[in-house]
Amino acid sequence: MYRKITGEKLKKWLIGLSAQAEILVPAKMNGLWTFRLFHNQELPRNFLNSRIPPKNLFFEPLKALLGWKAADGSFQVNSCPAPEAARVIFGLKPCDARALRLLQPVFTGDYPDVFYAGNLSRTLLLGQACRVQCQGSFCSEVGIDRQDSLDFDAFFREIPGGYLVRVITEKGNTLTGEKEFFEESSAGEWNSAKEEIRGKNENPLFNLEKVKAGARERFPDEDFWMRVSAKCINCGICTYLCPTCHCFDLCDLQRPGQGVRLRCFDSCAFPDFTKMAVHNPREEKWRRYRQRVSHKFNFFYENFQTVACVGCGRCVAHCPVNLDLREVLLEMAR
Amino acid sequence: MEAKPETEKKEKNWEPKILAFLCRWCSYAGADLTGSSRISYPANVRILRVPCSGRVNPLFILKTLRSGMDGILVSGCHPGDCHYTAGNYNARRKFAILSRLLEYVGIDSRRVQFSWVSASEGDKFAKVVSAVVADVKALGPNELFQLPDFGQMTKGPASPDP
Amino acid sequence: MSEIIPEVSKDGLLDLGKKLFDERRVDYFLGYKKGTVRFKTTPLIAGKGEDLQELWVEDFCHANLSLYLKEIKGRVGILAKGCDSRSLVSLIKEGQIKREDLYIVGIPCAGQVDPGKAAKAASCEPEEMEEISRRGQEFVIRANGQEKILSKTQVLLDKCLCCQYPRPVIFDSLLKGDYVAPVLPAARAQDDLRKKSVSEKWAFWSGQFERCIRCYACRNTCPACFCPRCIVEENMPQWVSPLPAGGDNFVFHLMRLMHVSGTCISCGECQRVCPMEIPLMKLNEKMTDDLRELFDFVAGVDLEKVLPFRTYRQEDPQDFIR
Amino acid sequence: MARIGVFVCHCGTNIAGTVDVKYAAEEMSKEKGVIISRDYKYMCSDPGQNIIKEYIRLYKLDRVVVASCSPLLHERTFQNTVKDEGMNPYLMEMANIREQCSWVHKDRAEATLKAIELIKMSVAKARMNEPLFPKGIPVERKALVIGGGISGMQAALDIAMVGHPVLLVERSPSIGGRMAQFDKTFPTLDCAACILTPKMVDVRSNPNIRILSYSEVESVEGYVGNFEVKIRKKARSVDMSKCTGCGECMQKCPSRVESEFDLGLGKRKAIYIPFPQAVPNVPVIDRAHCRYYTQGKCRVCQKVCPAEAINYEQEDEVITEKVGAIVAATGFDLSDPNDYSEYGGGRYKDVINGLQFERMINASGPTEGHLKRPSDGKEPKTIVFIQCVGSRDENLGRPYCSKMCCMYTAKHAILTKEHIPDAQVYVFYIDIRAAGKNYEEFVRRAIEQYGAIYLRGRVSRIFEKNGKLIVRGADTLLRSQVEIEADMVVLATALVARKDAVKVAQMLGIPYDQNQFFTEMHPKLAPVENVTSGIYLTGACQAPKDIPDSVASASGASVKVCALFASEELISDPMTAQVNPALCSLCRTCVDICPFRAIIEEEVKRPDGQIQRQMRVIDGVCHGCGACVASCRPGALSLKGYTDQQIFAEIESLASSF
Repeated sequence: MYRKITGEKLKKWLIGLSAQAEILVPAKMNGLWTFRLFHNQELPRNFLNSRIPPKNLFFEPLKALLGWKAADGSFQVNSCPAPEAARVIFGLKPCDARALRLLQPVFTGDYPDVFYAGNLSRTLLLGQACRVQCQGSFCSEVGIDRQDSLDFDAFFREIPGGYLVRVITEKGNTLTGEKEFFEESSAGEWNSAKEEIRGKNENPLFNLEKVKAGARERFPDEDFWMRVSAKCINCGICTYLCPTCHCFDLCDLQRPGQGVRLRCFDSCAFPDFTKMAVHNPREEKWRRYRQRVSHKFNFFYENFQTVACVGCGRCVAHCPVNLDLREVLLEMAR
Repeated sequence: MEAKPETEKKEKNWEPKILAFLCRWCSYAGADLTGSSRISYPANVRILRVPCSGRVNPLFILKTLRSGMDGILVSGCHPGDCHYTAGNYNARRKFAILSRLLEYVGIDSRRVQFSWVSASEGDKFAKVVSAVVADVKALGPNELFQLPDFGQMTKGPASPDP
Repeated sequence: MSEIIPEVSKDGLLDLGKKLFDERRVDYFLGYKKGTVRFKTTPLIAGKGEDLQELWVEDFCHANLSLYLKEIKGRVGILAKGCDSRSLVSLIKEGQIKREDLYIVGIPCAGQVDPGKAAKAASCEPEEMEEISRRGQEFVIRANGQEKILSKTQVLLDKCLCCQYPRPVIFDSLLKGDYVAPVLPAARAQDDLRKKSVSEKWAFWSGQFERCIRCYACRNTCPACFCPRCIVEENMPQWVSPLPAGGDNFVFHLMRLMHVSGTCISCGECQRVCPMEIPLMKLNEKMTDDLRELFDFVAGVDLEKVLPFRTYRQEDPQDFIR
Repeated sequence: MARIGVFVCHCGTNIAGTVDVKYAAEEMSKEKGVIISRDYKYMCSDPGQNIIKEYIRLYKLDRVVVASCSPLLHERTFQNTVKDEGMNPYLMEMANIREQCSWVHKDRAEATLKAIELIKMSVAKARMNEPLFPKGIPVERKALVIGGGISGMQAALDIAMVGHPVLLVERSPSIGGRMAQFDKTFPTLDCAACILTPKMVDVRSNPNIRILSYSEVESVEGYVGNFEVKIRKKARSVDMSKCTGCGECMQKCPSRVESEFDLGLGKRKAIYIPFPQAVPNVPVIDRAHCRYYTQGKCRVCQKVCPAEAINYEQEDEVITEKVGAIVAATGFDLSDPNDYSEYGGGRYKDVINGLQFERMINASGPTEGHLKRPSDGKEPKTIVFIQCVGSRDENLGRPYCSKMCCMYTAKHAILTKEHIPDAQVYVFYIDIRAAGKNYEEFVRRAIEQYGAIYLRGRVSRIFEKNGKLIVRGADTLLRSQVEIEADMVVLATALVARKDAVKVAQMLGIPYDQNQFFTEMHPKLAPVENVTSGIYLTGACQAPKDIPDSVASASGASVKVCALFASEELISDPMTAQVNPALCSLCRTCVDICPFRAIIEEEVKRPDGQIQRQMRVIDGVCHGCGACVASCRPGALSLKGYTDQQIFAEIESLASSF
């Protein structure tokens, strides 16, 4: 089902929705794009993507899981409630939405995470098509269509004066069904509005199937991993900017009689990530780098039949030493 | 249900919490002399004995601030009097830089103070403590490094727009 | 006696590097090669002469290669801009490397381009910039098919605007070129924050540190951070909690600053790599100015002068002490 | 889990009057790890200590916290208490709730709250305490004395008398030092040689003293009790074992050289002993001036030597010795009179310095005790002495008083009059500093009995006129200009540190002041000790000192050496720093920061056979100040008894309560 809406009406629609839900839209804060509370402002055109992936709105960098109290001999644990309040995020990109879907089986599998599940179910995901290839990105190579996606409730494509909307879920349908704002549109109109991505790669950089095969084959090749990881500086930028990385640490804060258990992000790039009592299986840098790449293209695929990379390019664009994952993948695919 | 937010408690009869790192040869002995001379000073200060002001890692000060202390005093021997000859000189350099950095990031320098108090300056110790307590009282609680409010943390998701 | 400078031309650089390997003077050579994204180079870590083919010295040689000397042991040939050479001096003084193990090739630097800053000045997204090129004393930015003329102050990294050491302070040979600072030191922008009130400073920094994601890139990219294991990650005892929360981030950054104090030469890498674009250099610059003012110390310019926290003077300032 | 006992003392009403001790003890019993908490009237009394002991037994306590008075008062007491029960004394912590609580606060509630928190801090710390054990480090009971002047000799004699071997290293060919150059000594006017020579003989004949003359210390490694010193024995060109000291060689040597000992006023031969009473009485060939060495022929001395002791091929020899203690007695130099161009700056031969005057008036000196003008050999009738030349002069950067000049100038005035009764002596002075036993009386004698004219003021200029020296100055008491026609002028030049004092100081790890004099550990309470353990100071290397002061400090330093040598092992305080090599970055900040040179870098063999460099703190040398620990960025250093964990525990205990 396809609809369309003018820019002016979209704004009004969102203002209307903010009475029932928290609305998050792309906005610049301290010079960086991020998703922030909607303050009835103009929505940005040509928005590329946020620096920090919207994953952080679902799987928070710092989250209290439970609190406990011990007073006068009694002991009481208070679990933190799963989030419920309705929320709308507008302007999500196909890569990040795919990432949210990829993480679903991780957080809703054998050990369900009520917070992730709650955040996902309470949020209306409104996507926005890309028009420019992001720096360092390789989304099409990992199977993402920058102009179309089914990972949202509704997907918006910029056209002069407004947006075309592809309605995907029932929830999306209900909300965009208000005639006051949306007009009906058609598949034809949708398809004809498809445009060329500016700055896109002329040819695919690599073949994903070959990468997957390469990831398995290259795993024991220590020289390869040493070579490709030589310039890595062990920082956590790639993992903390990654829309699919989801390693975390638990930490208790205590005061007499009370305490709280917190979850915070952790990174497999850090030497201490696997430190145990007497041994650290990933003491060397190359092992850690191998772990990160293998997890995305080998282990995750084994477990969930999809690679855990959406090609957003954040790790490539922001690596302090330009250690380019694309080059590594390309070499693995050979 | 939950305890009242800490700020509410603080508004009434709030008393600053101050930790003093005293070198055992001069300032700690000076503080003892304050006692044996029966000179009184405000009870807000808790004393931590160190062998020398040079033992006080500037990071202790950060750690103490983060632990929620409202004020800090570090006191050692007067220049030239260090039992170990140079501990106070070494410390002085570090504190000079830390003090300026703290000021630059917005932590009033009155919150973290330094003094030289000799073993014979019982009266000076009392005066220094009184002055530090008065300064910190004027500044108010160390909201800057508040421990997280556990109650608030466990309630629900934080707003993305603080 | 006039100084004889062993100069090397750009074409000769490759030969020099190969010669160093051939004569077994170095085990590694650290240089730059073309980056895979626009306006970037990437470090080249060569272990043999053949690896040097891609050696590339143009604009965008941002990285301070001395950071790799934490890991790479042995004799190393290294390209160094003026600022990088000061890091080498610092590292020698900190006992991390030996002068005789280094072969330093100084490279001219007319200031490094900060693409993010240029994009902001040209009011476009970094992705939209197609070209940044020098034209005389100015820069031409081509973005979205349009050209814009920007001044050096709008395009170069802030640290380059106050560069006082365009020529390496130590080197074994110099790449031919002009060793002049891009802008006169007087052009250095004053940090207005210093004049503000304590509460305004707090408001500024708590806003900045709130955003820190504790990726530790600032620390890991810093040549002055060379401990085998950082106390930030120590948990027995725990100096600071790993939680990316405001107060802890504050403590982390101040700890980092105290630890690099005296070694930090303001190479600006911490700020350049920060994915959250926290203006960390404001802190380093403040500390650098304080060290100069209080102890007459400038890091990385003098192999002899004792590091500031390893010595003292009886007459050191103490007006802050009661 | 620790089993902690808390004992809260009332101290009569001293504590209990302000602090609710019962409540405090009750509160403490709720703390983690506290097995028993109780109060008592006087914890330090025998019954009080017995309670602690009994409870340790009864409750199997492994930590004790005593909340009472200041640990500066009773820490030792309670350490011994727990030690009696077999507990390591360092597992006992005190909380100071008297001096720092009950005595300084009046409000009972406030004081009680504070007391509780102070005790909580101590409990938190005690939980982290670990047993500490004093360590013994072996002591090589042999001393090195550097400098064979009066101070060094006295130190060597005193140490040797106790029975310890001493190496006495002297740079010049003979021991004796400055005092050997003097004629008479103030204020008794007994002859320097008469009292010095017997001492030199004592040194020579003492079986425990080995004199290494014409030798210099090249390097010092190691630490207290275990120094390894390298000493260069310069080639004497004379075989010491063969030479009989007959002096034949010196008689026949054809080369005449200006004598250093006589400060250029006399001559010596190229093969020489500096002065007749030299010890050892073995000559040295001055190779710079010997004809054999400079021109390749001569060999006169070799020909005449009946003992065949001349050995032109002799080479410098470097010996290595292990010693347990080192006494620095390196003495002083005189300032350069050329500092003052207005006094001729060395141009006028008849302007000499005090030491030259000493040589001149000395019966065995170059003029055989006759005062003669160096320019024409005539007897001077008018002599002007100028004090404070180069001392107390801010312009020269030498603000200090040289201390001896007032006294030796008075002595010179007296000696002048004794030698030339009709001479007239003038003394220009700023102040007379004669604060010593019989010193003031001595100066009065020079003025009153010997008629020396003391003029208070400074000499502005000396110039030559008709073969006389015109001394122009001010008499500030008369407020008038004075001009004296003098035959000779004697400048009391400043005593300064040895030219190579800094080099020696760095070698030995001795701090030095802005005048490059060596700095003692404490100017009052440790005047002969040095921050580097095992190294002691004596004599004028510390500051200008006269003979009695030098001898006294030498004996002081010797007692310190003997105290160190009293047992074969030095028992060290266990509260020292230690290194965790796994965390160390080898940046060597600690080495620079340690005032005691207690941290050394060494190579150790790892289990895999690889050699690894690592830092080590030497227990006996570390004083436990913790400056290195606070400077160690990766936290590789920790100070036993004051670890970061312990301090954090105290801080955190407050954070969680207060």
